[in-house]
Amino acid sequence: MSDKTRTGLSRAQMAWRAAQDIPDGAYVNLGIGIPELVADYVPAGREVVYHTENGILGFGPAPEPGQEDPDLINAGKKPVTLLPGAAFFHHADSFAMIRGGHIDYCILGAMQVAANGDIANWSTGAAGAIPAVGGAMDLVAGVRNVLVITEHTTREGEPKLMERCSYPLTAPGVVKRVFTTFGVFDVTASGFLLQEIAPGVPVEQVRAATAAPLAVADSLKEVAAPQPEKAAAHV
Amino acid sequence: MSDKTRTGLSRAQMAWRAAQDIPDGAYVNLGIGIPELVADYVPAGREVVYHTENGILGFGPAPEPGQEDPDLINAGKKPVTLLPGAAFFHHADSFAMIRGGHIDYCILGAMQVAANGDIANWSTGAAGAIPAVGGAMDLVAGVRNVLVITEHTTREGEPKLMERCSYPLTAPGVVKRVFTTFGVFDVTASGFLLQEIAPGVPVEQVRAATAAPLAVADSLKEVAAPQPEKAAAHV
Amino acid sequence: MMDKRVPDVPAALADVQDGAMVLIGGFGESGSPIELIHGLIDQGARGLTVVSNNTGNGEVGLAALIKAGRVAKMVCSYPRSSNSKVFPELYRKGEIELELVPQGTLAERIRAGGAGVPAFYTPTGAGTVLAEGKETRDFDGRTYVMERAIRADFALVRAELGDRFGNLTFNKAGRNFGPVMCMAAKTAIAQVRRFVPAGEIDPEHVVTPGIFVGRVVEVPEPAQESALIEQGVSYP
Amino acid sequence: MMDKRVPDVPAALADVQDGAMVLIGGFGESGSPIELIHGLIDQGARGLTVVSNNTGNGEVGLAALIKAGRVAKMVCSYPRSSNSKVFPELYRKGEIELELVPQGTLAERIRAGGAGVPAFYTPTGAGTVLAEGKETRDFDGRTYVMERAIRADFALVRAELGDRFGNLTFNKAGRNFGPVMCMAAKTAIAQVRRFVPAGEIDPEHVVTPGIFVGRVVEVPEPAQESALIEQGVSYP
Repeated sequence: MSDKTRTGLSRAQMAWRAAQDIPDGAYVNLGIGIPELVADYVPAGREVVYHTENGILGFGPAPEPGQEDPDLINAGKKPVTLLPGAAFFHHADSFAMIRGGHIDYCILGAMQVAANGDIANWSTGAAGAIPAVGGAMDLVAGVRNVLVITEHTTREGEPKLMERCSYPLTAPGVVKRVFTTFGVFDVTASGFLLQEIAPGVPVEQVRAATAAPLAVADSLKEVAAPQPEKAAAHV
Repeated sequence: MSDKTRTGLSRAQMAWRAAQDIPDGAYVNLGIGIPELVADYVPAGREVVYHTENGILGFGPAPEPGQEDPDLINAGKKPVTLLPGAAFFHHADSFAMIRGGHIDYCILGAMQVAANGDIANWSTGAAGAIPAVGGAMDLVAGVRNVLVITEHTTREGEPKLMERCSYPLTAPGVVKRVFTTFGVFDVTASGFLLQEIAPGVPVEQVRAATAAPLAVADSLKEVAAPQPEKAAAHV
Repeated sequence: MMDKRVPDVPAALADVQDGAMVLIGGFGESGSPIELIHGLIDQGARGLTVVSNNTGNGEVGLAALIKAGRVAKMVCSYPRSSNSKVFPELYRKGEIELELVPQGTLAERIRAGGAGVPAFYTPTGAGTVLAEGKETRDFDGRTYVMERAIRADFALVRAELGDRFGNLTFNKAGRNFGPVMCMAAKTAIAQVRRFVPAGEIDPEHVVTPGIFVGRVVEVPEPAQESALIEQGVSYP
Repeated sequence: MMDKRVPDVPAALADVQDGAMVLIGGFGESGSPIELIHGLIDQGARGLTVVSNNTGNGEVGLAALIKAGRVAKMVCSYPRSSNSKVFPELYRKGEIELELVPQGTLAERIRAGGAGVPAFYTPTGAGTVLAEGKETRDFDGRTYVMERAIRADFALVRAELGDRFGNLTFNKAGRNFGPVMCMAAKTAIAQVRRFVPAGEIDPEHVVTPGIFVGRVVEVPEPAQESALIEQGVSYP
């Protein structure tokens, strides 16, 4: 997979592109994995307040080694710091923020996203697996703008953008936009619409890796992400 | 009404008697009027924490003149003070304490109490009256032990202990005990049971002033309240 | 930069539209955002639905808003008090609508609105006239009333300290409906006694996190309703 | 005199009966009342239903309670983690029951239990397998799931300061489920880092008012789950 025209965007580039969609003054909840990188790429001059469902608003980056506090962690159970203006609150209040529509954006990973906006990101439904949902269902049901960042296909090459999800849903009809290795996909009333494409990736390659009809925007443009090497350097 | 055998207990004596029923360590909400006097008569050695639905636990008596704070008031909108260990909280939390069964006793006034425990204390249902309920319905629906203190009859001599309430209910079937001018009445499965009687008041006089069948406890005794003059001196 | 501070009361209220649903904090005068209410009178919006525990006293604050004919409907638990004349008069004339709600149900409906809960069950009011026309349902042998959430366009509350993120603390029992009303409004507006720099309120002591607050305006010496009434003030 | 302080962990837990429903605070190790959980292992109650966000790590704390065979059923949102072996093993063997609840629904069900609300509606989980067998209902064109309140016999939580009235503060995000769990239990038991005299916690800063707390026990230097695991501890 060393051929850049085949691999598309790096994880950092996907995070960079998603970060451009976050407006100044937004309240944002970032999922575990690639979404966590988004915080590194929010454009200068925009102030974003991060929410973590275990009960903090206004947390900042990881602390210096040795400064970790087991009671100052994010939902991924990683140590964080506090920014001025932070607040602590209990779980019922924290999920009131989520369920009540007070969080502007959540950016999550996904196993599958469907052309109707359905998302599956908590269970493969496999027998013998220990089911675990955490706050995933609350986030996608409650947050105003649900955005997904994901590799375009699984490690095995299976499509993750589907006509309909085959895995158990996290919620029906909630995803607005998906950022993948291959570009930016809006979820519209008539299905996926490719808005931006990764440099050097042909549309036909995207189509082949997508298990749903794919419309292409008249205004299709290339994702203007910085070079992977450069973007990666920020992480 | 100067004849003591006809008037029965004073307001202070009723409050004193009700106060004897409050155990050490109880959380108590006192209604406006005679119930407010109960706090003056809780026996020495018992510590009671008072709740007011506008958002304080652990308040104390009225402040010295000049020390009033408009934001430190009880549900009757009278100034109070704080005792060590007090706490403030918002209205949803305050009524969670009430509705959730965390308050041990509420002692309220009433317009009418029925033999089945129904209480009417918020509205006469009269045309043209401005209906107003406040926290009355929450208190009687949520508090574990609902006790009533009231004159045995209205100023016009109408009974307040009824077979069934004629006024709109505050809640059905919630009152456990009533303290009146004439004595202490338990609400039992078979109706009112006179447990204690005001000194010098004949049972027949109580019956005549009660619009419901009245059983008399085998163990009927006189209310052991201090003399009205003495009790009143505490107020 | 996130900065929810606005320079003055008119700026805080500029976009309140006719017919808006407005939550107004306070339990009697305690915690009542009197400068914001007077600002709303000056601003001129009409046909409001106001949710507030009471209906105001004398001819200042909420009573003055009602007197000015701006309120089409009141949702409250206790619409009369020792010194309320304005609401009773209009109500008797049939010129203002009233939805009477038990106080705890009112607080819980507002909190539910803020928490994304469209409806819940409560024992309060079951078996009374206030449950008439409402769905009831038995759980574990007891009857409960289904109550719907309240969401509003604006909330006006009085707080103590506020920072640019909208984090708030309150003063004593003046807290009352403030925190839940901030949760349930599209735009919650808090008058605070003092602006403080971000971080001055200990994160452990924030009562209302800024996410629930849209605008903060400083009113360093808020008037007390009872003092205005004593002075014979009639607003405007 | 009201005094909810108890001398030690065994005294705090003496009356936990077999088959009890126990809420256990914490989000992972953050806010986990590890000394109370170990005390519960020592105490010996069996057949417990435990409500907790996770199922513990390694072989200490909640994982140790499960390993000791004391838990018949777990109610939680995320029963696996990077270092959880005990629960998955028992679950696969069919030796422990699991009720999986979305995290926000779990918190809200517990709060509802504490607030006297027997049931409420939430959008979370609608249209998913977690709503199967549950009532759903449309409000204003959206589908919601009816969820029932959770009430318990005991709650075990970790707090920071506590006084004789049971007033509590918490440490940072260790607050998580503590306040709502205290509300929903007949007897809430808090291990606190420090007892303070009544009045030392500012009434404005009390997070959990004492009315929700039954017992307070001082554990000045609580262990951290991750540190115990690093040391290879397996409790008991």
